[in-house]
Amino acid sequence: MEALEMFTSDRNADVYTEELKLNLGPQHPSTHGVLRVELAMDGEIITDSWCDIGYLHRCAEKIGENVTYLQFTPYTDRMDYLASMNNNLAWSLTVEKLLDVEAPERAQWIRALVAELNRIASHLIAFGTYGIDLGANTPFFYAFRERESIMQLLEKISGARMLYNFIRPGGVANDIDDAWMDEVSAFCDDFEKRWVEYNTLLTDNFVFIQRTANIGILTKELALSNGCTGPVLRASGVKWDLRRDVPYLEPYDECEFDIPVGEGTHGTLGDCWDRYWVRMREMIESVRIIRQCIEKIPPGAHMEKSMVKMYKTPLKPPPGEAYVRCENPRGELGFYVVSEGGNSPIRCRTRAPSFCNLSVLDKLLPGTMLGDAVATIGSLDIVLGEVDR
Amino acid sequence: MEALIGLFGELFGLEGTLALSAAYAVCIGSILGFVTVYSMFAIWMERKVAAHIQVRMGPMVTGGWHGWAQSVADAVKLLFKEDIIPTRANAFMFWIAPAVVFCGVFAGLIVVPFAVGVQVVDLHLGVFFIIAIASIEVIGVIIAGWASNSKYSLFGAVREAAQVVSYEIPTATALLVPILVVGSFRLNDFNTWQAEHHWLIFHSPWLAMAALIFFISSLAGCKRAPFDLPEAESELVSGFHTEYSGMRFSFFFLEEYTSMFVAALLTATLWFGGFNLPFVDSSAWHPALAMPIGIVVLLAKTFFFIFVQMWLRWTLPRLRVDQVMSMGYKYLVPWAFVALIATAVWDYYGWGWLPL
Amino acid sequence: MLDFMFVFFAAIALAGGLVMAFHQSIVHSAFALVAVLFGVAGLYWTLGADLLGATQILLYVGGVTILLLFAVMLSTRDAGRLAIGRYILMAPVLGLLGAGLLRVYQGVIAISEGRELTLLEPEPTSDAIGQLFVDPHGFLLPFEVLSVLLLVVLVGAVTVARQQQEGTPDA
Amino acid sequence: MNEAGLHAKLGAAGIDGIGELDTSAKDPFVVVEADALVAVMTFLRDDPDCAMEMLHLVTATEREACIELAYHLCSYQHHHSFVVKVICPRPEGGNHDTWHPEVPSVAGVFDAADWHEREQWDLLGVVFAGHPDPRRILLPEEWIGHPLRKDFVYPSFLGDVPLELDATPMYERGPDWTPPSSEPRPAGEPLIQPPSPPSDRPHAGGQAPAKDEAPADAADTGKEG
Repeated sequence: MEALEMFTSDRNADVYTEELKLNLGPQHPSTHGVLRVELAMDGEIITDSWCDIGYLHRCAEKIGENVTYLQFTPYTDRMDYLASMNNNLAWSLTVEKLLDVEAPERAQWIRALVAELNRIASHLIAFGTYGIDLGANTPFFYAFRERESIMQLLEKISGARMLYNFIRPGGVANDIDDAWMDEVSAFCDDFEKRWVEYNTLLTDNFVFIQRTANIGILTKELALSNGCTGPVLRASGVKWDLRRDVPYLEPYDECEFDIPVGEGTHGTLGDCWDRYWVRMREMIESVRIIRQCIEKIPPGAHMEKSMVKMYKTPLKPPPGEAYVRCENPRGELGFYVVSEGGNSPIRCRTRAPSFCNLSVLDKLLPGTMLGDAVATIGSLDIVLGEVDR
Repeated sequence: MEALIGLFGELFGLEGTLALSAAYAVCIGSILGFVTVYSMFAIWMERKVAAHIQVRMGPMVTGGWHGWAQSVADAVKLLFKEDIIPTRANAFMFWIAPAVVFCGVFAGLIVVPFAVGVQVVDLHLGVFFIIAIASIEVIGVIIAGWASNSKYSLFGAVREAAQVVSYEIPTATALLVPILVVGSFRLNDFNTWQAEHHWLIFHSPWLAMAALIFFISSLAGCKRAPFDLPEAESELVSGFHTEYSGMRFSFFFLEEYTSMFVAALLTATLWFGGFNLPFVDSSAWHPALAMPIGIVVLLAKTFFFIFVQMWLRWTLPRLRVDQVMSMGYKYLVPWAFVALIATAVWDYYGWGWLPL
Repeated sequence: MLDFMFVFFAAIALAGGLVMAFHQSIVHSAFALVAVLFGVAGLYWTLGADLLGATQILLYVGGVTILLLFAVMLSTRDAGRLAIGRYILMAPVLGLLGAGLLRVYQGVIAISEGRELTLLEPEPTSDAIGQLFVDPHGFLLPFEVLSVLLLVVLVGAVTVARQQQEGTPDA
Repeated sequence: MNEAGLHAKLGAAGIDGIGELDTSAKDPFVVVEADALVAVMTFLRDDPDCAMEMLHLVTATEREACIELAYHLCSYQHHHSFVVKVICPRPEGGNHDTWHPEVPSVAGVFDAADWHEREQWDLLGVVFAGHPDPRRILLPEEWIGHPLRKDFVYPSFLGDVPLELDATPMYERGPDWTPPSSEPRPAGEPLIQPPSPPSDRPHAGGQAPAKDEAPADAADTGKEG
């Protein structure tokens, strides 16, 4: 904000630069979808900004009140379409909590495995598109190469490339076999080498650091007050990860992994570079979890028997409500479901991580430049399908 | 040029003004043809370079061998596309801007010596002329941005104006360094000097520095990444040519690739020996042999630098607008002046550097 | 050839000058100024003063007018319109100036009476000009003074823009 | 600290209007009076033993007798979470168009509440008194009605454009298809017509529709479905 006062021209002066209202989006290459940000510009400097969302509103919560619990699972795929597995997982856990059932042990390990795979895929997109936002087009293609392998792996077990509908209330749709797990470990070996390549290409690039360090600084207080979660919160120095602090799956309790937090490597804690770097290191932590999952996965059923029976008629959870949150790639996804005993819930509320992370944008932008706005939006890593639902 | 006039005189009996006009027409036509063909090739090359840097293949289908006809197909498409003029745009200005932009760079090519005798005008002001005439391009970009009546275009135009005007200073100062050594503006003198002595890049460390400064600031002048602020597509959609379509849009493309060519060619001519081969003295060769070899050598050097420009573009992120400015004013300008003064001192005392 | 070039560039300069003087929009006027300067540079070229012509383009077309456009485009509301009425008061002064200029032209015409236009081979003038610049008894001081020009242009552009804003009621 | 401890702590804070802890629910919650909400939130945030740094979610749920607001809070320091609820009872005949339950906004306590409350106003028509920016967030400003209400009827026309629910599918439109006739919108009328007069429509309580008109469809989409 100091920069704002220093550089913007005095409105009462004789000669000043005209204030320019710039519509960034909804059709703009770097708003990651159909976000619209109205910017008041003084030359290149943003003096004020207003976020406008809702262009992708698909009434998911209303749909949730009109379909059965099981039928809503595919709709969760379409919220954060880059991390469908994690969305399925959160929804399944919510329904299981309503029904008071728990998935079998093997299903939990499979869930953790595919969720972590999908987390890597999602972070790869974040990494690639962030490069594009800053004008480096090449990392995007490298990221997509690795994401393609993940999509092929997940396609083998679920039959779908992006919207899986694989994790369901009571377990997972299909069991996995050893051959598939061998492929996953081969991918992990490959990915760790590629990860080093990404860092030489983008992370340690001087221009990249210049563009991202000390830009869009999100303080710890602001992040907490605005309900930011996930990498955005951790980059501000809060060591909080539901997987470690409130383990919602058994593997997260038993596996060893670190929680990367922002360290302010290039100046300020909570800048764009920190958010980027937290994501990058999370990918490596996910690889660690995947390796341990493959090693420790127990035999057994992949679906709760009682649930299979229940699938024949629509699920009818007893009246009550459940709120479950899961650590998604973009933050904590929560489902708050209220049942009154019918076939479908009477309220199906989604706490979308991108929605909360985006709400901080209006506070980060004033005082930065137009190029920084793009860098900041990119570093929050939003998915508009989730923001608007 | 003189050769052409003589040729017309012999073949068609043209004399005086008529022969001069005819010769000019032929020269301009051939340069225009060269620019078009070169741009198509450069665009294809850019795609291939980008693709191979990005672990993919690029165009592979059109035309058969590695999609060589992709640019031709694109050009045909652009020709037949509707030429849209936005309703609220200033139609005349919108219409004239691509032409102004293209003229500036295009005019610079008439003083370029491609080989011994292959040159339209052997102007004694050669280098200065190229720099001067290229600055017209900025006016065209500003007109384009202003006439489009779009805020993104205006942003692009203002960025272009600020950037190119600022980077003209280090560009021109860096160019003065070899000019100081050779003592001439004439591009041909650089070729002969380097044929007689050595390549100027090896003359002294200051000349190498000047070459680096010139290359960096010429990137900014051509609006190439990492200085492609005026058309930064992730910030300004397409910058000053956001509202353009069809043939007019392609003029901006031609301009960009032609100015890349001019910048690379200046680097090759001023510092890297022009059309001279390394270690080979070609001055005694017969013109019929020296000319094609000279053209090939110069184009090879030029395309190497064009390749470097593309390489940088597909590797580096884009700088921010204030960083571009501070880079120009805080680093390039002072160091260009240092190189200039140091070269003057260096040459005054007649020091050598590499054993040449 | 020379006649053709002379007429061509003179026409550009004249047309640009007329547009510049009479167009309502100040941005158009600025663009027309570019045409004037370019036409004059062309005239220099046809008359053999190539360094002058190139400098004219580099400095005036590439530098000064861009600075001017910059200031005008950025700081005027809707790239505004000139209130011609305000300048009527200055008419006597302008008239006197015009008369003085006409007298100068008359003198120029008298000098060139009877001379014939010939195509001059561009002579390398850069050496001589360079010598004059660094010679302490030459033009070193005027040269340095002239370098304040860009600053003057910027101040002038800001002044024009400021008058515009005072002219608009809600500024 | 568990929920019981938090509730005890809250009870000792001396704020009026704090109800009992409902431990039968899966996530135990406490119901507070609307007037006490801001004080409760501030206390939960500032008390070092509670230290609820984050407001996770604001949810409005329309039930038969009330609209119920749930505030999900959690603490990173202490790894505990808590649910605070506010009940807005439905007045006699309260329904879609006439009833906008009002609760104080907590956007001054947690910035996160800003967008969540705007969304609840947008979709469920809950008024948050003192909200700094009480606009719709997802739907267009000129939208009429709050779509997550059980008795919401989807408008069939947006101006002159038939909306998809009633429109003929594209593949069934022949060459001489004309849009269904609609009255031209009188000047000054809002863009989107309100569903039907409020008195004609039942609320979501499952009572029999007062008249056999269009709202029957909408009522079906409620919790019976």
